[in-house]
Amino acid sequence: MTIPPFCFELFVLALGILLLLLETFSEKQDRKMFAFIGIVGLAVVFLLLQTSTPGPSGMVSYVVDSAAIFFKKISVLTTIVVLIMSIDYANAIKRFLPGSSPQSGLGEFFALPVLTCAGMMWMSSAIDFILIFVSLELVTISFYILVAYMRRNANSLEAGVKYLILSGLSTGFTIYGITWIYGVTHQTNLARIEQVLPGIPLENQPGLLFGALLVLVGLGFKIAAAPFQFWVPDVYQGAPTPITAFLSVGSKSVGFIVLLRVVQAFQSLPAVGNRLITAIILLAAATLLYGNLAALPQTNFKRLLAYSSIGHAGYILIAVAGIGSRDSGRAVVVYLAAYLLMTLLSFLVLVIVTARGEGDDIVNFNGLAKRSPFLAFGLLVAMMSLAGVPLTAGFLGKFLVFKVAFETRQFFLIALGIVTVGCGFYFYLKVVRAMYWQPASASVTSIPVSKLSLATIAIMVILIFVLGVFPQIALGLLP
Amino acid sequence: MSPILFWIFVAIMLFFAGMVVLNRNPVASALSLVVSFMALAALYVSLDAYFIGVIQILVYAGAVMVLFLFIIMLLDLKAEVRRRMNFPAVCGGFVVILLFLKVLSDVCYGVFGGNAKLPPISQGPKGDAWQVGMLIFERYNLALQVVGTLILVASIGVVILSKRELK
Amino acid sequence: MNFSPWIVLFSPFASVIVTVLVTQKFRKLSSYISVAAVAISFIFSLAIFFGPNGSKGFNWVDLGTFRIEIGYLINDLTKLMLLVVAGVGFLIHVYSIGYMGEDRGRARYFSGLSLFMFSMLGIVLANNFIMMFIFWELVGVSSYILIGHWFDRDAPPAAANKAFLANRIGDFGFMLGILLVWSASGTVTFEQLAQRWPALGLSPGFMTAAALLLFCGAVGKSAQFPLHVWLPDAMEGPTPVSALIHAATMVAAGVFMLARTFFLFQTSATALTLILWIGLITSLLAALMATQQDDIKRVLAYSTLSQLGLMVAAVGLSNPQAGMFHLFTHASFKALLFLGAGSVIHCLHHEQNIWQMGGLQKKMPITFWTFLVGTLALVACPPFAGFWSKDEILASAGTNLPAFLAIAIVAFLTAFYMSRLFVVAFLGHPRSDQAGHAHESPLVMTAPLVILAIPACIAGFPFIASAFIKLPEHEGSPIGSMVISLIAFLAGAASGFYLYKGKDKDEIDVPLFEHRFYIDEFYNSLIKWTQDLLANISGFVDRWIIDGGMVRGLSGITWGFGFALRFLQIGNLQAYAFLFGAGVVLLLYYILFGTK
Amino acid sequence: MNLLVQLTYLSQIIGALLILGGMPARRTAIIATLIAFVSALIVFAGYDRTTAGYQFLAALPLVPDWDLKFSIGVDGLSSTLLLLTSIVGLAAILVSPTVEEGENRYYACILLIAAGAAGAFASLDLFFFYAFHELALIPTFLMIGIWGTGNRQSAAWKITIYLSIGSIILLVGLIGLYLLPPAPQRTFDIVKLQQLASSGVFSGSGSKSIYLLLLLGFGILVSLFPFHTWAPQAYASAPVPVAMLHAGVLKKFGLYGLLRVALPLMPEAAHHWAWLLLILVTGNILYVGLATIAQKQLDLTLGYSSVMHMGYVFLGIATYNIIGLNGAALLMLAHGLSIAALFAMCGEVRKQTGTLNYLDLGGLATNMPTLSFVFGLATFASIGLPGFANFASELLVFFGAFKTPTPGSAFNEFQIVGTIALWGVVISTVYMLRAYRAIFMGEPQARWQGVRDIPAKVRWAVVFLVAALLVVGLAPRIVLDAVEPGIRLFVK
Amino acid sequence: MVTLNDYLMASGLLFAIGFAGVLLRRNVIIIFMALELMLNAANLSLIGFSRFNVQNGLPDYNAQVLVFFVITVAAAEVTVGLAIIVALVRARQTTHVEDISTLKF
Repeated sequence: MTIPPFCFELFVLALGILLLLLETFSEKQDRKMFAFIGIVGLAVVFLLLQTSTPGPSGMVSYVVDSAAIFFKKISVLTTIVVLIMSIDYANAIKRFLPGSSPQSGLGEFFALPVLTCAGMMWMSSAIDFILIFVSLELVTISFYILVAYMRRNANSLEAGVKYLILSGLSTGFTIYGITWIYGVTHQTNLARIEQVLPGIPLENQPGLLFGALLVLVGLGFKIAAAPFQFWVPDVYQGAPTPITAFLSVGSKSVGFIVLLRVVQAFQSLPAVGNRLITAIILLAAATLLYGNLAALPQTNFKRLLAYSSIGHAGYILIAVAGIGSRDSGRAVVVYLAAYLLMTLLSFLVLVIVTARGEGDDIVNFNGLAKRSPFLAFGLLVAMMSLAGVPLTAGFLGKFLVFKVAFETRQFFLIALGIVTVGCGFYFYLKVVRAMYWQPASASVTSIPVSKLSLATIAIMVILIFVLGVFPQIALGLLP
Repeated sequence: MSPILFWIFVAIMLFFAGMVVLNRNPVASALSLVVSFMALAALYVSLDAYFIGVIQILVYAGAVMVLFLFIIMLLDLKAEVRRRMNFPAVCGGFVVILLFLKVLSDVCYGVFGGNAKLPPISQGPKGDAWQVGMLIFERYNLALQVVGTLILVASIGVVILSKRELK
Repeated sequence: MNFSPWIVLFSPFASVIVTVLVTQKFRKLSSYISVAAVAISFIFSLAIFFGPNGSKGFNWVDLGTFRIEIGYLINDLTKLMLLVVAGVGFLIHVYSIGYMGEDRGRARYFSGLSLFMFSMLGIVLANNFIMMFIFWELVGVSSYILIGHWFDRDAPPAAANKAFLANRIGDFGFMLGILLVWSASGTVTFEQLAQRWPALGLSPGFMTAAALLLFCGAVGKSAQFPLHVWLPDAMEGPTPVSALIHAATMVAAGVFMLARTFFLFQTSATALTLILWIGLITSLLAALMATQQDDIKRVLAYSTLSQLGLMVAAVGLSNPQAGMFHLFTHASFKALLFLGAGSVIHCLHHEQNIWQMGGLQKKMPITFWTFLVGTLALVACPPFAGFWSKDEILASAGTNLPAFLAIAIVAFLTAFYMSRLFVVAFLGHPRSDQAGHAHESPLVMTAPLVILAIPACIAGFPFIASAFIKLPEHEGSPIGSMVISLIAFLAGAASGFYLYKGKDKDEIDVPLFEHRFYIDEFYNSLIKWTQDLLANISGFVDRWIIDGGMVRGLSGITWGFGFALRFLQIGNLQAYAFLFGAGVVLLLYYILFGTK
Repeated sequence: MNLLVQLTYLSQIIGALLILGGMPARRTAIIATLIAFVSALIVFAGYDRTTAGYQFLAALPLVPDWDLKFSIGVDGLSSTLLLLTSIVGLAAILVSPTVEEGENRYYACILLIAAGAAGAFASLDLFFFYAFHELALIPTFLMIGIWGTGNRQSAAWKITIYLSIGSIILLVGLIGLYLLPPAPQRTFDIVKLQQLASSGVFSGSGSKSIYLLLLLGFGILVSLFPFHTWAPQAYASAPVPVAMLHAGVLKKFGLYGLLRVALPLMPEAAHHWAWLLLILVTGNILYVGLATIAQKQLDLTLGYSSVMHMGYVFLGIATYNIIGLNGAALLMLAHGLSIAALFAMCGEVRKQTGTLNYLDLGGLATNMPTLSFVFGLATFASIGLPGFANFASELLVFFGAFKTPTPGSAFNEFQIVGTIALWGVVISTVYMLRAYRAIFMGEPQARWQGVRDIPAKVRWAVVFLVAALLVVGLAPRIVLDAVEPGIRLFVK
Repeated sequence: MVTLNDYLMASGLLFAIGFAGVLLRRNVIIIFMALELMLNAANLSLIGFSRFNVQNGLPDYNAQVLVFFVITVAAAEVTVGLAIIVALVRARQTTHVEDISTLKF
């Protein structure tokens, strides 16, 4: 028996509503139970997703191809890890929410990511600009709420406002771009657009390109591509850490799947498609440079991860720009899979280390190797993978990206990539230095880690190495 | 609709849009916004999009603007105290906007031969509300569900963010 | 199958291994093992001397087209040299038992001596250039080890370094020469080279270059001008070492090499002329410097330089046999002189200044008489060995008047400074307490003196020498050169006696000679202004320009860019919106209007 | 049989994991490296020298699409280098001092560094060949940073960033190499690539720039002038075992890569860029040599000297003939052993006296007879004296440089650089002998009275290294006969 | 006669005015209003395109569906946005953008 493909979103949606109902109707329950329910439910969805195969969906605006399935898996996995982090982060949430009971607002904090996850899953399958727009907005509005969630925390609110305004701006550009694409092609469906594009007369092509570029701007905002990335460091720093992770992985991933679909559709008209790729190359170059260079003097770990997230968007954009190569989609997918593992791992460790109200500066990681060797090792692996040390998943991603770039002769981007990888080693190893070289300050003691987080860290570390050593597993993600 | 009416409504829309930006009093801005959106609704109607025009007035002029006004009142926002303008920023902003307009007008007047005529339409047996509704509930049913979720999320969010004391 | 050359070669090597690895703790045992090893070498050298000629080897490196052989080449030259090296070596080993008897590092000393014997015999036996070079270098190492034997003082290590470096500089040329010869002929084996070289049809310039570069090796090893500076300093080593390495054998290796590969030099007249004059200049300078030295070993060292210059000059005169003949005789009487000096030093508790000696005639009769024999041989008093060999060189100068004159002057100077040495150090009255309380050395030291005195006396007679070396026939009468030689000897000896008889201090003061023509000072400043300057410049460039400017600079610039980028991130929402808009506009402009 | 090659790196990786898991660190490390050494020795001895080519093969296909395999095997060259790795690895473990804190991490890091080198030498697949080498990067960073001396932080940064940039350039070059043949023939398999080379797919227009990338990438890893400044400082500051492994073994990876990948596949490109390599070699030998003379501390002197000696290997590679390449291969082994021994003893001197400054030291030989003796031997080896492997290999390099197509012709560029390299021998004599004299010779100083001779564990390690140098130096055919057939395959 | 381009230009000007509001005004609420202007500008274009793309004698209602969704979404966004702004004012007593820049660099 196969489950109809669109049911997965509905399962997740139902799960989210279930959590909300539980929140409403149970008074005494420990809210952390809800998180466990969410995790288990999502895990079930993830397992069910394993059975789904590409095939017709029966809807024009919704496809079920292998990329869609992959990105759904990414969304679900990310959400699971975010929920795990949220459990560890619950104390901080409580501290910054006004409530009659210590549990106030926690249920929603666990339920909203699940609903967001549904939005991401819809986005993964959407090939109609209408569906793309609404699911994108579902994700965006959820993030408005989540980012500003700790409303007694000025930083969280500030981040929320910044995200709100800038995201609204980008939404404006996106919808304006969609308008123009529709105006020229008379279609909102990417599959149809791909069909009609070759017949677009020359005089209308600037309009088409204008629209495509504005859509690119909007998506560039989502994936944190320079010069539309300015919100990233501030919002990442201000948001609750699990949400930062969610933004950094989930929001970015689905941004990329939409970008890939749009760019792919436009390839049927080379006059426009190639110029669109030129634009992506420019964005990739700017993003690589900005993300990696601005990270160099960073001293706050969360901001560092924000810049790193920008930098990685640059690498993935290189792969997107190489859409002419057979491995382009694969490179994006593999890179994102690796990125998911290593970024979530970093954030998970960050949440655990800072759970008791310590700051999230790199200095706070001093001597972590002595306080908690396991956490330090986990973060070490994450940093190695982020920096791109071979035999880790991160290296495989970079390897594919460089391969794609070489195949499509993007030598300029390769040269930039070399420089930025060098920079990357510097700032990732700054964290390693803090953990291993520096002595811990006298006041701090060892850090308690819950069994669930421990297991999650262990699994992610193993997965990072497994993907790195057996590339076929990663490549099999997108056959 | 005659071109004269079109231009009048365009002028009203743009003028009050400008007022939104230029007024220093938030209340005046909000009211200007309402006027601008009403002119916009008239333009929708001029394009035979009656349903959307009605929605525009209902949602924007009726709901959103009330919300804006309500919040402005709630927060007791005074007219902005004139602060020293940051001239480089303002100039930069103008340059960016003018350049954007330049691109936009180049694109606008470049496409469709520059003078696409309004094609005649036949009045169908069902109104456009019916047409739009059919599309929404059949073809874009999924999108509608997504929007439903969105509204659910938004309402939870509003509660979380603004309730004085959570239960 | 003839095993004797291998036994000759490897018995000292076995001694090195055993003494280093096993018996380092047992000093006596080590010395006996070492002596036994060299005795074996000597015995088998005798066997070879009376045996047939031949050549044999195995491939040390085999790369198909390129092979390096380790093998021996036995001919008359080898036989003579083997006898000299093993014979003198054996005697000095025996002598060392006495001389180094009390030394803490005795085991190390004998290991070094054995290593030296191994390497020196390797040079002698080598049948190709590379093998010769290998042992050539090893000789340098053992010399380094032995000069620096007393490493816990300041001067010996410095002298050892100097010696090694000077040799390395010579070896640089030597190796380059070998490479040139090989690149031209494709072989390094002496026998093959001797056949191929003249037939290669190389340009004269190339042949001269190759010959001169090879000669560089000899310049270094035989301490010829301008690399002669290390030899006098090398006297910081134990005296038997000076006798063996820095008088009799190692320094003669250069001459031996020239003789061995004379076919390469024959083809270039220019090279020969240059070699002749290098030899003569060395000889003259060294003789002049020797006249003003007060250290008994230094006088002998300069005389060694001077004699080596004569040998090299003999090669330059196309008469390598004469050079070898002088080498042969010189080995015996110079070893004798050094050992005699060593005996004196030993008895005077390491006093080396001749002005602190005197009146040793009675107290050390054996040393006195054998030293006299050595001196007479060196100053070419007929009929001692040196007379014949020096005369042979003088004779081969023949019609080359400048060379002839120079050799004659050297002969005169030799007689002068040796008589000065002898008069001051041995005759007269004791000038210090040590000299007053001196007594004869033990038998183990005097016996080698006596044995060495025998060849110093008789080895020169033509009928004896001809058993060892075949000298070319000269045109014309030998009487002329003999007379000149005799006159030079008499004049020199007489002036020496006259000037220094009964003196308590040196009344002749020639600073130029005493300071060795300031060549060391010149070299020191040369090194300071070339090598050290370049080194400091390189060090500076590396630290501040390549590392500081390029590496740190680039990384600093990168970091600076990163730091500057932070100022875009000023936290103001509106600034972000502006930058966002600017980005959009730039992108639109460039893509819409800038690309096709 | 195939397990043997796997053991050379696996035993160390497993050892590292066990140590991290809590096994007694030093004992486990010694056992792991001993297993690696024995298996490397058996592989080296068991390699059939009568036939050229790769033996002890084993492969695990990973990505059939790209023809990417986890492929292991050795030929003469790699079995030699495996042996070097295991010898130096064992010695490095032996000389490791007692670590107060984090002993497990210390030993695990050393083992990982050694395993990375061994794995790189044993890999016959470009991907893993590259990946294994990088495995050593992070442990090096950690070790220098935590247990280093002197200016350790800056040194650790510099080596790590420099090498990571070098590696990424190399990675790009390798990817380019992979993409050079037409799509159906693409493979990461080094053996197949070498077979492909004869069909001329690597001689296209792109090959020259790809060779340059490889040269640059490998060059940075080997501290090719002017990309050398990371080396001296890093070696000076690194803990002894890291300096030994890095200078002795890991650095050889770049040279090995040139010999294994760049030269056999792209001989035309190698010829085309020979002039550039020669210029840089001159920099390595002459310029760095002179800079070495200017150093005032033993650790820096050794660090610079190791950079300088790389010039000789590069010269051998640049000559591109049998003699020079064999010389380069042998010199890799010889230099690895000698520099490892020197660093081990340098560390001992520092531990005993707390300084390596020439002006402070002097007369140590009186109290450290064994150390100064073995140090002397290693010094002699380092300046290329006969009897040690360095001599034989440098000799071959010189002969390689002077091998000319037309005998007796004027000096060509190889011979000019060869001459400079020959003068480099004099330069190295200058600084090494000066260092030796300044530290060990001269009047014994009162403040070094308490200095004790080399402890047994270090003694065994350095004697082991020096003995290996002597054995190979006396009978270089042990190595050359194994290496030569493989080189002959691609040098016509 | 009114052409499509006139509608497009009108919409473009509205968009630009909205954009200007975002760039020039410092009050977050006004900025937020300006964002609404931008969205509505897009809507105007969409309706214009829809009307000028007549098929079977009918405008293209797909675009109107999109406009419908945009309006809905915008409304939701406004509610959430205003909630955040209210929370911000409660926490910081300001709606001025220059006062909310503690997160930087």
